[in-house]
Amino acid sequence: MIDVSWTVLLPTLLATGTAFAVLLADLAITGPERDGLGWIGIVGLLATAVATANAWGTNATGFAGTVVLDDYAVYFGLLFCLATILTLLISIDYIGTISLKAGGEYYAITLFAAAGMFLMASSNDLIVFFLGLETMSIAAYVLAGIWRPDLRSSEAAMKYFLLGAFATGFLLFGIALLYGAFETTTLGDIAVGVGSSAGLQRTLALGGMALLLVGFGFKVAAVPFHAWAPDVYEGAPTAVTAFMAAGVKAAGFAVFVRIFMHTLAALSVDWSSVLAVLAVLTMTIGNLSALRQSNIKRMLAYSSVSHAGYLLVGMVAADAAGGAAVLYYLLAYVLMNTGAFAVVVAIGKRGEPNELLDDYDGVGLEHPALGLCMTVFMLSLAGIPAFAGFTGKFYLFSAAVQSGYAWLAVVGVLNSVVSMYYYGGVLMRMFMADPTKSVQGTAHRPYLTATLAVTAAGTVMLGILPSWAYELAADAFASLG
Amino acid sequence: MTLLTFLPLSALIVIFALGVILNRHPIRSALCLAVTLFLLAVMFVFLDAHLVAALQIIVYAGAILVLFLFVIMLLNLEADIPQRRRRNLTIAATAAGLVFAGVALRPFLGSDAGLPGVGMSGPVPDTFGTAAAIGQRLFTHFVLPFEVTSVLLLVAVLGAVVLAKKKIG
Amino acid sequence: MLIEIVIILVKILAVLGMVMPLAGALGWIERKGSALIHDRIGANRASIYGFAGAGLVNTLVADPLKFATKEDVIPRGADRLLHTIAPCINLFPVLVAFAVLPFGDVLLVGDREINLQIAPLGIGVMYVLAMMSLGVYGVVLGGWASNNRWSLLGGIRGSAQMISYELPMGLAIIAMILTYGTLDLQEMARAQGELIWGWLPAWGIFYQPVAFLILLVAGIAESKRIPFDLPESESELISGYFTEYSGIKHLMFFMTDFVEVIIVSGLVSTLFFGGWQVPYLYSSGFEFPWGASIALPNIAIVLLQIVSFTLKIVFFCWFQIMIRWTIPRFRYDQLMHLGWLGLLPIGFVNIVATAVAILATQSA
Amino acid sequence: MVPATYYIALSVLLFVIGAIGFLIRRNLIVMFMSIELMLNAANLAFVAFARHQLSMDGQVIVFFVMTVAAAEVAVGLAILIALFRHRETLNADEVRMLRW
Repeated sequence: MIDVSWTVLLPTLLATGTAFAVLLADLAITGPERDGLGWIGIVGLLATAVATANAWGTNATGFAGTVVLDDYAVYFGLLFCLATILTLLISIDYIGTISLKAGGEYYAITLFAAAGMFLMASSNDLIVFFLGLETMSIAAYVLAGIWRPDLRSSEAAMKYFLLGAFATGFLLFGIALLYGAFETTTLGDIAVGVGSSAGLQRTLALGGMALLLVGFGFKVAAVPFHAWAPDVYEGAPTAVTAFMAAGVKAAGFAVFVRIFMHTLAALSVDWSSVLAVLAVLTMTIGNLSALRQSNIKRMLAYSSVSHAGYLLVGMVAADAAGGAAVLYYLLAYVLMNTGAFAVVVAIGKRGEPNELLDDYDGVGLEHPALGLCMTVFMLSLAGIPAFAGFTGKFYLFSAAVQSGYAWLAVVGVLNSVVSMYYYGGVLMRMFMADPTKSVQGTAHRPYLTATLAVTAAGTVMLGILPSWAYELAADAFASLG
Repeated sequence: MTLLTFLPLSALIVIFALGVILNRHPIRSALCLAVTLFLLAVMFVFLDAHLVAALQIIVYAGAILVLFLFVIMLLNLEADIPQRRRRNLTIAATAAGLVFAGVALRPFLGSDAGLPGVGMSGPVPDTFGTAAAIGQRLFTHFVLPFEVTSVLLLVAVLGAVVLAKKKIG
Repeated sequence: MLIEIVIILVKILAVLGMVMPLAGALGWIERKGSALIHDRIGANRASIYGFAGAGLVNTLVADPLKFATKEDVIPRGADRLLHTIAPCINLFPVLVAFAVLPFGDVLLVGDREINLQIAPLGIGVMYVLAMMSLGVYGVVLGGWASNNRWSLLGGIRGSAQMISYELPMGLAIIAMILTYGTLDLQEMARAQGELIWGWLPAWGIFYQPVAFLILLVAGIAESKRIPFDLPESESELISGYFTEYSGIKHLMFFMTDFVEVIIVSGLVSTLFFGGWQVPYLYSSGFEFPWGASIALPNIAIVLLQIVSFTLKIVFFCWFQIMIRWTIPRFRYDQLMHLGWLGLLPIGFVNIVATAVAILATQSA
Repeated sequence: MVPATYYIALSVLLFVIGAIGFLIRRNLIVMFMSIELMLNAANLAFVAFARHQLSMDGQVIVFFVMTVAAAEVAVGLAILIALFRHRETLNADEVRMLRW
């Protein structure tokens, strides 16, 4: 019989419903004042967050076992709510700045992407995951290219789309091989089968795993599959970049971690060494490339690549501590990275994106609040104590050390030291250099101010009081069983 | 399906697939792709997947590829100019791909021993591959993915309109 | 084994033997029909000893001969290979689509039961849809390979139009699949042998009049005939995608148009007008609702069925010709408007209504 | 009977051809077609596995793949057209940011 269990799907349904509400409201609201559309999205996502949080501890499955609402899905559901709400807050001001005409569609597509993310986090079946991923990815391709008057936006969309579809091919073929090996696409059944696989079955399983690894590598922008990230992050509208760097990457990791650290846990001998190499490459190349950038969006793109590397370190540990650390770090990363992009948006103004590092000269002196926020985000991204980034890295690296990957932790720490150079460089420019141009900052931009306040407060709070969030993350990861 | 039909059919599929990536003119590539997809549909028929074969032709050959052709013609694309500096990359990629294919194929060119399932010989139930059997599975076990595709398509339609419409009001 | 192959070959020859001459004859019927509708004397030059009907002979024999002996011109700069295969790609899928149209019930020869359908495919109607969707390639390629702006425009128009109208066509067919509960066209035809209220034949048209209209309109659009002949539109694109064709290749494009008319008629008759069904004719003979009955041998029944199916097809061919000479050509935006904002939503609503009705009758 | 492994071998070959095509071709639309080849390779594997296991799942999954492919094509070609409005080339090297 058809197993319909709406409660398990509640976050996805609420997000989809909100997207529909925005689409319909877009027909009703015709004037130039379209902030209301963003508000519908934010309210809908807040409701989603409440409903999701309410489901903590239920661990229900539904739809013939293809979706689950375990604590892991709830944790990521809340994380996606946070990332999407922050994105929407940034967007309300940003859309005005770039005078985007398709505002209603922008909000709706963002919310559809969020719905895809919720589905990814809840998926307990490779096909459900695949469709959730595609819903999110296709929405993200469109968002990257939505600022049509800008050539760079179209180019970024094209590149993102081609590479994303290429990655989809790998993921799909991996799914095909896993399906062939275990006669099922349900993650739980695959997890059972993996342990006892042998012969041709194991060959197929390993092949499928390798292809999934490539696919996920593309989706989370790990070296050597990262080549698209800087161009796409630079070309896409900044609010969309924030969404891609935070939400989309977190969604990629949500499934990456679930499949590799849970479903294919029995193969961890095979994948952890590969991931260790990938982690080293991703951290190092990401950081070294970031050093040479003169455009802040490109710099943050490479920084985001390197952060994927730190997250991979946690996955290499392949145990509960590593998993919890990844989940925790993703929360910290969403806060500080979205915050950093919010600052980038704040510094840009109509007709002047101000994306070059030169444009940041002296901004901190002219806009102390903005400078203070940027300081918080940069220090946190660099991993300076008392900020979220530090605690996150601490958990990640100690998990690696405990699992016998001390050398990996050392590489990670060295990389953090390297990253201080370019993160610090931004701060130097903002506070030490003489102002060359005046920027608008957060004046008359209430939504950006709110975003910055939330992200900065969150980053500091996680840095000072990390344990409650870490315990949540640990519980969430433990619910994978 | 015996080797006598499988080998020529797969040879044709591979030849036309190579045609897709080697032809200099996008229209010829698209046509080779159309033939590849058609031949794959024939392969599906031999694998007792009649409905899938029909849909392969309707959706892939009949809609997706026509869209490709439509765009190629709309943009009036010309043949590519061969580029010398790409040759090294081409050779490298081809060699790497062949090596990979060689390694990847080795475990497969043999018997099905060890592969879970009933096997290719043996009777196929009458219902296998029929619309009824597919529908049964589609609307029970896969009902959620089925519903998700509707959202997916909506996003795609919305996105395509936003990106390609001449004037956004 | 051998005898089965022979039977299939005979069936194929029989169907082709009906379709090809009919397609040829339609060329003449169209000219005569246009004259009739325009109330003028038309197509009266080709007569033999004053018998105007001989124009039919002319169309069937002299026209093909003329085309076959004309020079085959390939324009300079054209893609020779694609230019040559385009007409074949255009004609072939439409012809093979006939394989699943049942033209009669079961013919008994000795104790052998012959299903009067070339290929009894379980997915029958999907197969027709698949083949019709392939027809667009000929148009696109012919238009592109000719190295002619007007041809290219015709090809682009053709591809957009055919893709657009495949959707409502599919929707209408889905409604019929819901109604009959099968994809097999022979099963669909058999299902229409029943009676509603004891006297009305249970033809699809009485269940699904909306789907009938959608399918007919979409079918005419698929065959690119007036009022949907924008890919050809002689007044602006000369002949559209086949402007640059001559000789036998031109004939193939020309034929395809008429074969498409026939397949649309065949599909409409099979789905909505009982296919080969003759009202009140059953496997043993006529059984009228008022109680009378006439017993008939199998061969007579089969012949009646084949004649019935042929007549239905001819009627719808004539109907399409009438439309052609009655309604002026749509503008391109009107065409797209009709397809996407008219037929498509109606098709969706029709499917939902059908599903609800089926659910209601089943649970009742 | 042809063993299922032969079909998988063929699908691997198709997949590799598609991947190579994506990497060596610079024409955006041909790169896109190479991706379609990869998706179809996966489809062949799904159908072959379904036949081998006599389970319908593989065939059902192919439907989802087709839907995804259709959605991707719609968006991808829309992006292509949007890009083409800016500059009249589809050569990846001439699109500044698309070099890699």
